[in-house]
Amino acid sequence: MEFISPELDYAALAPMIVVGVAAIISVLVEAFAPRSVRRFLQLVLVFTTLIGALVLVVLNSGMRVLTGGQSIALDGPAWIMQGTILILAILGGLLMAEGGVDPSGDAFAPRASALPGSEDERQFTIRGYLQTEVWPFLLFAVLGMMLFVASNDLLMMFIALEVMSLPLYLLAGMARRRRLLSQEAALKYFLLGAFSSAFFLFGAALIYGYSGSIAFGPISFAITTKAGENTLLLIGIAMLLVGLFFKIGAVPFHQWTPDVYQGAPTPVTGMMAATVKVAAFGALMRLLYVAFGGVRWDWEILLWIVAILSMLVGSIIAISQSDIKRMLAYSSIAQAGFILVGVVAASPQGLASVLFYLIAYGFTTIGAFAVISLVRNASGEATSIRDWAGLGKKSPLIAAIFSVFMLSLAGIPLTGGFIGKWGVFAAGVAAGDAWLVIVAVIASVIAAFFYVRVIVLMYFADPTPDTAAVVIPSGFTTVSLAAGATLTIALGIVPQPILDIIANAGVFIR
Amino acid sequence: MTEPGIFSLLWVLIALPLAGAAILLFGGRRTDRWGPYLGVLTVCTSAVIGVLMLLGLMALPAEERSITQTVYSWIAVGSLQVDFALQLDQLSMVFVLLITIVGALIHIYSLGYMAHDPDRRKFFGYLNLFVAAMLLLVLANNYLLLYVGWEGVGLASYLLIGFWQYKPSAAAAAKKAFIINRVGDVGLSLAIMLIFVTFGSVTFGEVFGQVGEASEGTLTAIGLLLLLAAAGKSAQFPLQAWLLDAMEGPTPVSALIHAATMVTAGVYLIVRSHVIFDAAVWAATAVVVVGLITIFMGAIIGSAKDDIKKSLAGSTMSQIGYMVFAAGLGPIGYIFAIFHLLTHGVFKAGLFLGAGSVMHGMNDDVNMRRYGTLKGLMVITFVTFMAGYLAIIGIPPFAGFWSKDEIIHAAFERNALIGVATILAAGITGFYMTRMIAMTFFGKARWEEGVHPHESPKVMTIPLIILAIGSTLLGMALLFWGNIESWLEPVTGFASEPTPFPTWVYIVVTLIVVIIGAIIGWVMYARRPVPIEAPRGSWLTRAARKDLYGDAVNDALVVRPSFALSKALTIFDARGVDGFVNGLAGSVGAISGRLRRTQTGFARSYALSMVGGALLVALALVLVQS
Amino acid sequence: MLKRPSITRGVPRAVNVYTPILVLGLLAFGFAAFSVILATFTGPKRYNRAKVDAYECGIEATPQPMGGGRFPVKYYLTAMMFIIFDIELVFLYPWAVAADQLEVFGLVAIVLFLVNLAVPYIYEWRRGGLEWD
Amino acid sequence: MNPANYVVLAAILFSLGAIGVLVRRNAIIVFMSVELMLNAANLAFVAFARMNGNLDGQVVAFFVMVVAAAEVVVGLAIIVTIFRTRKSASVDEPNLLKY
Repeated sequence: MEFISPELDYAALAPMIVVGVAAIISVLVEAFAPRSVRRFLQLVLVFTTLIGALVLVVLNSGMRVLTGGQSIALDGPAWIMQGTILILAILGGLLMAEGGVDPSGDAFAPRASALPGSEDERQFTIRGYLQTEVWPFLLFAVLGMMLFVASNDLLMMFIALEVMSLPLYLLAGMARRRRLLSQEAALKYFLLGAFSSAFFLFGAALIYGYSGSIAFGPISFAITTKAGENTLLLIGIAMLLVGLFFKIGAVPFHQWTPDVYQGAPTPVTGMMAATVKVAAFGALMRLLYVAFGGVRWDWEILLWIVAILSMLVGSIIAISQSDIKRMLAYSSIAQAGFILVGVVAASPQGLASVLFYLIAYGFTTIGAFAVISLVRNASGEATSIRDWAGLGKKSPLIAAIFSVFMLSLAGIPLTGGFIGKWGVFAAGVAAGDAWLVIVAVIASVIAAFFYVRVIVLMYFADPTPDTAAVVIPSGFTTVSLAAGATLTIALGIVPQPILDIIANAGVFIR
Repeated sequence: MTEPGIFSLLWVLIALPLAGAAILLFGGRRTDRWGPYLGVLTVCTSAVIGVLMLLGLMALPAEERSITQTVYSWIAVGSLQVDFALQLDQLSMVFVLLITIVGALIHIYSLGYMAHDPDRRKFFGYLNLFVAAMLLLVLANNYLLLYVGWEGVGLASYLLIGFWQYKPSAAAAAKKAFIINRVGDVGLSLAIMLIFVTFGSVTFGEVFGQVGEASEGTLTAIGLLLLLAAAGKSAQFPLQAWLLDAMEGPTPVSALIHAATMVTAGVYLIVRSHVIFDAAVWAATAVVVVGLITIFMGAIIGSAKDDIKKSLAGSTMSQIGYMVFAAGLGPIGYIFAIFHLLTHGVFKAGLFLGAGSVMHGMNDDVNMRRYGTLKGLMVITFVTFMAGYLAIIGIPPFAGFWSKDEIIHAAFERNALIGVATILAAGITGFYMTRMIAMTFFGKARWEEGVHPHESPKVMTIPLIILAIGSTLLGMALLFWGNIESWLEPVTGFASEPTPFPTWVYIVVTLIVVIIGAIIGWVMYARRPVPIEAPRGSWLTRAARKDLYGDAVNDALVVRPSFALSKALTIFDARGVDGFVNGLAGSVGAISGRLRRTQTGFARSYALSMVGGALLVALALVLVQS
Repeated sequence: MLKRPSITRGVPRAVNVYTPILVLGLLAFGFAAFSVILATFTGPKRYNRAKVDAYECGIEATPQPMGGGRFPVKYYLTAMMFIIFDIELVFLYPWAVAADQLEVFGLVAIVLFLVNLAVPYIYEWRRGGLEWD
Repeated sequence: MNPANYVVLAAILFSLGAIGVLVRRNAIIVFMSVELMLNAANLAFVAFARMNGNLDGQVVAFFVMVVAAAEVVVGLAIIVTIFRTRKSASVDEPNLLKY
């Protein structure tokens, strides 16, 4: 048996290589740099890296290559999603870098290892320690996501999944305030996440058993050529989908979402909510279209069910939420359902509309969480919706911006969300899923209730004594908030440039 | 199809008020001083451009009177190709004129009416926003863009209804309007989806071009959904509940949005989609029924309310009922629906502004039982109000006579029974409008002490005068000089059917009925003294005072069952929205309250549901395998 | 190169050999749900610390100083390091097997791998993870 | 013997792992069960590699081992933190986030 060393297209891999190397360097920074300069060095390193990688992605965006022995596919959609992930990661990173909002430092615990409320923690807080390990985590997570959307075989996809998830598990547990909630979120996220990836892996094993290969190309070939018996294949697909549905937070694999969103530090929640959705949907679509396009009729009905469940359960439960972060979590479940409508379409138009939806959703979400991180009271962030009453009078600008995000999520015209919704719905209709679309429209109306309820509360209710106050942030949050708001509106009024870029990207290569 | 000369300014028509709104709303305090005047200026300019375009359009031969201007390609993803394109044809033209001219007058009037309000800058910003959105609605050349305007006018109207937020009733009314309208909007979005499914396009031209290929079932469904949308915006049965509460807003708003323009958007939608309704008989019939029911509901409510604005609101419902009804009659009615819409827009705006002027003089008291014998003290208001009065009850030669008479005639062309019904409704109109002027301008003074009625300033009375002139002449002008029938025919088509009697018979009969109604009203409210405390009145009166139990019915049907559960929705929001809104939201909220308990917080139970889901997924795949 | 045996040898086409897996999954789920539910209804609710210990032998795996003082994480650190540095080296075997065939590429790859492996080690060392006390 | 049996064994191990996650209360045991599931997948990979007569499966197995190790480290870190905070490793005790 002889081995051939894989050929690697270094130019195409450059963005990921950059991020990976930077991640390792930032670990070394943690090791060698004295505490005083760590934060500064890390910030410089992280943002130069992300921007550099983004530039490389843009330069590469013409390439359509399969590299690493077919295990990595860098095609139009991959570039778009990598670019989106990088931009969203930059905005999310800005939120994580915000140090001016919490009187005692940034959003993360001074020492994640110190016992909450213990003497140690008090000391660390007083000395103003910062947990700068969050930056290597961010970089590794981003690397995982970039790999996730580009991975073209099951092994690569599994590795990417883990590289993406492990840092996020840890980040979720590092909140400076409400440590108990934060740690609980981390534990739940980790246990359930590991559980789901076990399913993914076993599914991969079954697929390998069926097709004799882990690469998508051969798998789809096997599906088209092999006659008869394919139970093994279907069970395998099912278990792979469990892993991915978990990541996109689709019903019935959604239950971690509210708890983690609420418990994790708000900047992390924002970053995670935006980027992981992009990455997971990218992987899901590549898997379904490239590897399992041959059995489309089998998984389509399944996606129907999951999409409908997600839309309805998400929108309905969100109505009775009293914590804004939980509400947005359920909203993200519902949004996952809406996006699935576009995925079911399984057409180039569907792919394009999903990509647009993901972009619009990402910016809106980051912006929304940026606002949440600013609305505070004595005990930290005022996440109870009650405390937002009359915010429109106390700080009209922030309230207005938040309203824009809510309207976009609700799909009201002239926001990115509206175009996105119409895109996926139209794709679904074009693919002949009219009934699914009708359910989606109804669900989106239910959803409008709770989005608008926040607006109504902010504007048509009078401030109460315990109405939260808006903290004036430093440049970091301001930039990412402004970017989020501007893009949300711009995508609603002049979406065409983005739509053109997506259209030129074409479809997944095989 | 090109856009020669003046028509290249089509987008400016919308851009001007939009820019005004932007400057006023984001400009902050520094625009307080000159802001309102800017608001007035933008709308007046739009009005001028509108008039120029009318001249330009008249210069063109009839078949070329449809100009499309593609501003830019808005959405183009796969089979969904939508341009941000404006279309000016005879139908849009008349709406543009109505919106800009009436809008301009009401802006001017507001300068006086809102003179003392601290937030007048914001008020004018909202008004400009509304005008922009409404223009977009009527100028859009596809359903999706129309939907944008549709939501826009909605938004503006909620903001303006709730403008005086410190009044809980205002905030509640705004919420109620919003949520009831959402129901209508579902109808519209579903309709657009269905249209897109059926025709693969949402552009008016392309859709209407291929209506023939669609099955009647589909068209009926689309028609009914469009009707639902129209009912929501135009306060037609069964979604009428919000309009009366909407009177919480400042009076100029009631005049502009809730009488002249926005509430007629439903009529526009139906007439614009007439090709669909022509092909779907049942949908058209439904339109007629809804219109007829609303005509009477509105009239009866209008007869019982003592609040002058709510009484006018009732009459608005009733008059829009006439338009919807006419639109349902098909080609014999479309033109007259629009005709009545125009005249009504003018004289009802006049009446509302007149009412506002009266309130202005009476320290914002709205209770007609506290008015009386104002005719001597507010001469201009009185005279202009009389013009509107004669117009709405349809006395020749005033505007309302021509348009309403045409609708009644059209009704007889279709079916004598509904014809008689419309005549009766006209009689009731005569009754409640007479009651209104009798209680307001005649009889004895029943004022609160300390009230010193006085005429309003010029800036308010001049618009009244202009509108009064309109209420007097517009009907004849449109009919004889502007011959609206041949003007609109290319867009809406026109047909006429023979009726058993010559036209003059209907006219005379209608007049007799109206005058009888008016006399009854006069005898009851001008001759006899009007008690300050409202008498118990007949069961009908009592019912009508409660908006004919519009809310109560919803309450009994939906709210009560899910009342306890609807708490779940209104946890933090004590001022829940009344009517079926609570019911609707409540029942969803109920399910929500149950569902959220599934989120137990135990990681292991989450895992269990994941395994369950996994097996579900596996089974689904294996069992349905093809 | 062993020849590929047919998966479905000697099994009639009618029954599918992988249905057992699915059935087994169903059984597992059923059993889990059943036992959890049964336990909630019937089982005696006498929880004590021992019950929830890692090893239900009554002896605490990790002694707890009262009042949440410092806590000996060393064991865990050591354990984790062992796991990482022990298991990562598994990659050396396949490389060793094929080293001669994947000439330079293989060498570079494995060196890079070892460098990557060294990084966390350095981190651990600099942050005092290696000092026993 | 027929390698298909190994697949069945893998399935059994996987199911056992799943049951473990569902019924055990101690975070560390739950976590061990997850690892069991991963290793079941490994076994399946190797068995299939044998059936398919190519090496992919075995390669995957190597990677999975390593990933599992990384997961162990992260997981232990989280569990230890929780354990120190709450003086208990029960997965049912952290139950503040719900509904």
